[in-house]
Amino acid sequence: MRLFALVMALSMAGTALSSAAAAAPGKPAFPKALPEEPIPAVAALPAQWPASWVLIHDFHFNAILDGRVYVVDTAATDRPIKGIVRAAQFANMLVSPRRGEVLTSETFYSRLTRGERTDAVTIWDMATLQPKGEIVLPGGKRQQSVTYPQLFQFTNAEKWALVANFTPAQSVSVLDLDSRKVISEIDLPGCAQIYPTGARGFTSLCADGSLFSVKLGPDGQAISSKTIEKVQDIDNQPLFSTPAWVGTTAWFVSFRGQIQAIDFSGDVARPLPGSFNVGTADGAAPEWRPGGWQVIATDGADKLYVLMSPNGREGSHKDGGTEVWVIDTKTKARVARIPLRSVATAISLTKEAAPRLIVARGDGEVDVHDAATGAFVRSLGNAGGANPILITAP
Amino acid sequence: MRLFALVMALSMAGTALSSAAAAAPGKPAFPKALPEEPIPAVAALPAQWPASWVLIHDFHFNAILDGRVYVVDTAATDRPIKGIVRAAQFANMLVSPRRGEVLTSETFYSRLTRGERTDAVTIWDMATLQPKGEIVLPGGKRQQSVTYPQLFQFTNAEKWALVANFTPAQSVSVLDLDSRKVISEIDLPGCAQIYPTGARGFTSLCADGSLFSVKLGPDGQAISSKTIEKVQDIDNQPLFSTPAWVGTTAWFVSFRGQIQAIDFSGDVARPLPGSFNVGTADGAAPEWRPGGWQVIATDGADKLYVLMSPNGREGSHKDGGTEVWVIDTKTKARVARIPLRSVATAISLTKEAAPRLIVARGDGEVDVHDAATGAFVRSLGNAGGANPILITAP
Amino acid sequence: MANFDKWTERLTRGIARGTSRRSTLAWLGATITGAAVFPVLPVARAASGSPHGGGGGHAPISSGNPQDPGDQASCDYWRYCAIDGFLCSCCGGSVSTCPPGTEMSPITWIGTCTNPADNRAYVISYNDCCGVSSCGQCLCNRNEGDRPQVRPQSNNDYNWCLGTESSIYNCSTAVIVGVALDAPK
Amino acid sequence: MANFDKWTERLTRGIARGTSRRSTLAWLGATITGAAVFPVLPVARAASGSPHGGGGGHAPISSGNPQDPGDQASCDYWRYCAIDGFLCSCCGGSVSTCPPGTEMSPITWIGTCTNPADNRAYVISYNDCCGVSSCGQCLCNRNEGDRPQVRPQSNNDYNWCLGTESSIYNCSTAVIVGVALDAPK
Repeated sequence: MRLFALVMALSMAGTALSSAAAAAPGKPAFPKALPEEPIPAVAALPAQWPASWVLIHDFHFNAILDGRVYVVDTAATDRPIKGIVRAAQFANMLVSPRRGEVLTSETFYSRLTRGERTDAVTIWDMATLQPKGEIVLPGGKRQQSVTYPQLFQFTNAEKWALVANFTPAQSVSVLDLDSRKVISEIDLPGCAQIYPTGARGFTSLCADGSLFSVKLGPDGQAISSKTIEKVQDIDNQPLFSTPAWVGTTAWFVSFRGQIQAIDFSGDVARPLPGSFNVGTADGAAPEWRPGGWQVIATDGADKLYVLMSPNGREGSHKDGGTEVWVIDTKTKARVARIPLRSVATAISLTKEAAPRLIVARGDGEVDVHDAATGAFVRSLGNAGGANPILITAP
Repeated sequence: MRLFALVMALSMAGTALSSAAAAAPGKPAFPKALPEEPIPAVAALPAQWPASWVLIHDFHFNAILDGRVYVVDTAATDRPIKGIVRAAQFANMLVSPRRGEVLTSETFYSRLTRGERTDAVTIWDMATLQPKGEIVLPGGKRQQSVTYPQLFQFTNAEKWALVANFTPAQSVSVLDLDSRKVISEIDLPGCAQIYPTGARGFTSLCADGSLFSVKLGPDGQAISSKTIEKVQDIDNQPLFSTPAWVGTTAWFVSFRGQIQAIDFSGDVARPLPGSFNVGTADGAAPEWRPGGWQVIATDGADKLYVLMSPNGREGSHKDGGTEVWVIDTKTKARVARIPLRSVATAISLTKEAAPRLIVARGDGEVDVHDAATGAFVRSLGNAGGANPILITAP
Repeated sequence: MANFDKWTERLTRGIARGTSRRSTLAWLGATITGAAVFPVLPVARAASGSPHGGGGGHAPISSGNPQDPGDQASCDYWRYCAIDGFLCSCCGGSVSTCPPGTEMSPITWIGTCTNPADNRAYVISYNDCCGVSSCGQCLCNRNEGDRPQVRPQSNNDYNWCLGTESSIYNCSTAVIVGVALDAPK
Repeated sequence: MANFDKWTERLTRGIARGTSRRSTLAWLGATITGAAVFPVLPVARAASGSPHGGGGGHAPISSGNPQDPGDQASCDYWRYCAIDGFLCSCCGGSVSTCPPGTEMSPITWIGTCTNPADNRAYVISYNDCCGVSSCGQCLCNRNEGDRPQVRPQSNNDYNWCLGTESSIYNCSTAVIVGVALDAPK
């Protein structure tokens, strides 16, 4: 009865088909009609993404609980967006070509904005963007922040993931990604951010300007730790928390443009000597300073790229920048200034043979520049969503 | 230990307070500092909202799962937004000053976009906008559409609510709001939309152009029903599904401007004789037709307000309008044309003694006009969110 | 309640083929002018930042086939005559495939659009892609042949993420499922 | 894990009052110029449609008190010197109260802002309002005195919807909780 009624309703709307091969009064130029297309049909991605692809995190201010990560081909002249991965409620994202997985660390409520809270890491297949599984994080303590990369990191050769917690008590959860379990939790009072350190461990930045390195045992518990004093002056020369990574060396820049490298290859973090400044230039009021959310990038070799604001002063560190300065870490000299098309929030370089500089602008547009010459190559439109704030080159 | 560490961390940041009463080197004009303000502090609304208040539904295209309803004071010269009520995932909203409640009919997933589905009606207190309770709707069949008012309606003197289902099988669930239970479900093959009818019942529009009226018994089951044939010509002269209500009489307008009143006061819907057209005017190409999402409103007496597009043709019915035409239902004549400031999607009138015409524009801005003169009074900015598509005057 | 969800998987083509109400088709045909520039819902215009919706800095997407002309990232593309939503062409899919990570709805609404190259009227199925939140790119709304919700398969206001694991809407495709019997002149 | 959530309810005032690191305060004071027009994060500018964020057609909101001057719907208002988020003044609340339907977070970050009328440096607590999704109105981001996340209560990047029933963020207030000991010149 119900079935019949619906068929009736549909038929009343009167859509009629002939075979696609039937003669139609078309132009002679096209004797055959366009073929029927299959339903359902869902696109897939290559298991190994090309080096021109990046992940752009859309914080989505107007619906923070519905953040996303856009998979973007920066070489595309059309269709730059390859897919979208959910990144709900101040999420963090990790990608592992080795595992063939994208991981998101998220928070959910049973009634969208209220009800029961569930924190979970979801594991997405890089080829299908379908979920393969999840690891529920108990206790409702996952740190929620405007997204920083160093709140969710791998260690132990990408077999484990580390999740920052903040209630505001600070700790780090250790997740075994293969068994899909939380295996331990390391208390981290007074420290924040996670920098993978050594074969199995991490380092955090602490409130007094020190570093704190933790070595983990095979069960995920801390087996040793060490404080490295006076690495940064948080009052006057704080480091942006997000560095540019060259292997296990992280290149940090401070609010006032001081470059500091830290070697995380051993069990204990080791600040490298030879800190230097990105320098100055005319045309600023009062001065040039790094500004934005993701302000430093690298070509994987000797060049650093720093997003610079001409309105540098106290409080300008998130204002975004209008130029990218290219610094040679060998000579500690600025080798180029790249003018951007608009104020930008985040920069990154692709890992292509000839890297591209990817620029997420404050107005949401994403621009591609040639990293070697600085020349503008193309715009990707709003391929990073409403509020692109972080760019990850897998 | 943990406690100590956090206190230490906080103290290192160095925020110091004196009493607000302490002497400070302020200007002599202000010998005392501004007083401390209480924490926590949450605003409340009047239990009975002023007649200038409306509810504006933000469909939120860029995050449909995070739709909202804005409570808006259209008389406010500042602070037009009074609060926000969640309206998740193609939600519908009902308001009852008599009950002191706003009701939302929504859908949730346990992992935001995936996982277990829960459909539920949430009951919100009009004075606090806090949830008072919910009624879970089993079966995952709640109709999800771009929001129409007639998918969620009261009957039985606001003791019951009716929820449209679509899987695409069509039915109506009957909810007892006081016992917070689903008490029955009425199959409705081939029909859509819900118009409260008589003391306890409803009418729907059916695919062949007929109406179908259902009378409900005290247990929520159908005790009688009746088909009213040939009320509308859906091919050529379909009615917009959302009418303007004057008591139990609903004034519908068709895609081509034909006005049709239907009396829903008895157990069976009764189309009223005297259908007429809103008329024509110059300056259109090819012609003036109603256009938008909520295109007809009333002053509660003899005047209808119809949102008109100058680009009227097949397919223009959702394009929005640039003028509001005022029609006197007694004389069946157009008595005024109100030019709008921008293309609009939805119109409604407040229930004030001197009603205001509220206009939700395509660019998201909300304008207030004097309903009697048509004069622009004020803009409320984006007080209806990103995509205001429905305005409800409680 | 009868279990419709499984049954609906067979609807899209099955029902469409099994019916032949030529009068409606003729009416549809008469109102379609595939080569024209169509206005879109104001919200689509505003959201896209383009007077016709769908723009927003998107480079044109061509089929490469002269018999299937136009920009598949534009609301004006001929197949989109009754579309309502985000174009999958801009979201990681194409005009006829869903983006990775989504599931294509097996049931949907149907439009009849004229291909300006071969002048044939094609039946277009606007299958939604589901399980990922609003794509946010290339929002379009065109309503040639759209009718109120009493005619479900002629109405683009329904969330057609039905019969899918999740009803969360991501974007809409425009799939050729056949040529209309009574091709409009 | 120790149960911090209850304890944190006492933090906002308690900790702030119990400490007296004047050097930091002095540094804060030196950098505050309450009367200037502050730039905001580009996303705030873009989202608000105004060069300084927070505009978007919002009529000015005045306290009516000459000792508390400025537009509370504008990012430039003196109390907002370290705010990050939607202004509750535009969302159904006020500069110091949360909108109906939300819950005010008991713990938050602290800024020190100079009132241009009385030239005092006030300690401002930016309590978030929680349990309702992003308000979407008057997005502002100012960072005078903002420090990295290693200093939690000087960092506005955290979601401070902590210790509340829901951690969903709606908007931010700017509540006067005292006058700084070392008022800047």
